[in-house]
Amino acid sequence: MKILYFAWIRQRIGKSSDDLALPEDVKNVQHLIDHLKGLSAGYAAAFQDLDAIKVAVNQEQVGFETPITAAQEIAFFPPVTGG
Amino acid sequence: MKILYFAWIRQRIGKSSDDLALPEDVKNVQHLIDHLKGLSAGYAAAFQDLDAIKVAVNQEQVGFETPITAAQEIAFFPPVTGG
Amino acid sequence: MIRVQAEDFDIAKEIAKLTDGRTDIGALVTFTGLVREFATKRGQTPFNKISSDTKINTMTLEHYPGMTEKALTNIEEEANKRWPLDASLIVHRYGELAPGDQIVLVITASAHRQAAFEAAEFLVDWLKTKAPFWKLEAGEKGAEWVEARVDDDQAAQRWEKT
Amino acid sequence: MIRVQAEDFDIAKEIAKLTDGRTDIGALVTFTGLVREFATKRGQTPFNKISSDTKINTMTLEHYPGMTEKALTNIEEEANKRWPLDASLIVHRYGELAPGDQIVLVITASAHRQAAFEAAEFLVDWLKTKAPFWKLEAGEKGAEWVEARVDDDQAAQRWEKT
Repeated sequence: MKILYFAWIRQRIGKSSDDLALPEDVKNVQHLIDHLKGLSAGYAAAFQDLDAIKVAVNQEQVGFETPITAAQEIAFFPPVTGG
Repeated sequence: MKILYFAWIRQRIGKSSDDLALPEDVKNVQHLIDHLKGLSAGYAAAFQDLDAIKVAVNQEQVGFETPITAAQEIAFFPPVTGG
Repeated sequence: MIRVQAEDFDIAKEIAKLTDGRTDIGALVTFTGLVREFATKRGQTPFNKISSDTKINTMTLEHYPGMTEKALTNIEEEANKRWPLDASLIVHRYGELAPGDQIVLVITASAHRQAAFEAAEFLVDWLKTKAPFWKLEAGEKGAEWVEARVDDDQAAQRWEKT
Repeated sequence: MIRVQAEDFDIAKEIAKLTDGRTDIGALVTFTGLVREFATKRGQTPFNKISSDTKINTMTLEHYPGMTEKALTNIEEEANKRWPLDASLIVHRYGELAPGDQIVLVITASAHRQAAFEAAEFLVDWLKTKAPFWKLEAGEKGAEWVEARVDDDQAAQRWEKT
């Protein structure tokens, strides 16, 4: 599974993407976050405040309950500040 | 008294300005309009529909009751359509 | 700043003049009014030579020199009283124009976008109802003055202070 | 039309491309967002290195290639569904910018000014809350990500259909 990180989430994790083989019980975004938090202190810090985190599955913003079993690309990022 | 005409008011009267010596009893804009309407058929046609006429005294839009005894310049025009 | 002129204007040059060397502007809004190919909608009277399906060849803008500059200056001052603008500009043309030609340019610049957008809309609404310009449209069937629009009056009225 | 690019843009050229040979456009509105010299206001936390009186040296825009283009395309399509636009354009830059630099350009063109103004405001409000860009401001005391603004969310929400 391709996972992308942006802005301070990328900085806290220390890289801009992962290509992970996920356990079978990781079925939605919330499960994925729980899984990632266990990988290292950097991931745990990145996902500490979930109110400040948005997610896109296949480049569409969605909620944390969204299934990811058929996803090609998942991205985590802070609320956007462009314009 | 310098009097200016614009747009179709100018066209109906047939000139863009007058310099008139006014009778003493012409004390406000309404009196002036009544006076002008008596000058010719062109003036009468120009001032036929007073709802469609605006007036500026010394380049400030005002109402028909405005005194003109101290005016330098009076202008009659239709509602504006610039922009 | 306001200008009344027969000549065309160049938006990029006007923006450059207003913003040159400034680093406090966060938002810049421009409005350009253009001559449309088809005539402005008029009231339903049998005397009208021109209707909104009439193609026009020229649009001639008459104005009241002296009063025009005063009116535009007053409108710009009012906008600067109401919104925290870093810069503003009104350029209005007069004389004979053709379809596609630029008529009027309004630019507003502010630290924040809401002020810039609101002030630009205000300037356009007020100059359409308070600046002494009159449009004469000429098509195949002859020339006719554009009528003032009720919705322009309504647009201007929303800015009147109660 | 939408574009995401590192390069600067030229408003006059973009307008010329959009309006070339068109005579149906009566109103054209542009919005330009610029990098301001002083940092964007942040929440009142003791951890913030940068506050709104901090002069910034650079503003770096990170984005999500692929999703950015999709998001901007969706936003532009939505504007064209809601308003009768003759033309529209969004250009958004990414990479390292300096105070005074242009960040984003929105252009809308319509027969009438209300549609052009409303659509431009809509496009700016939505791209500020829906397009995946993140601003990093760097000043003397270090670099810090800009926080999303509650009033940007509120501005975007006024366009949500009920």
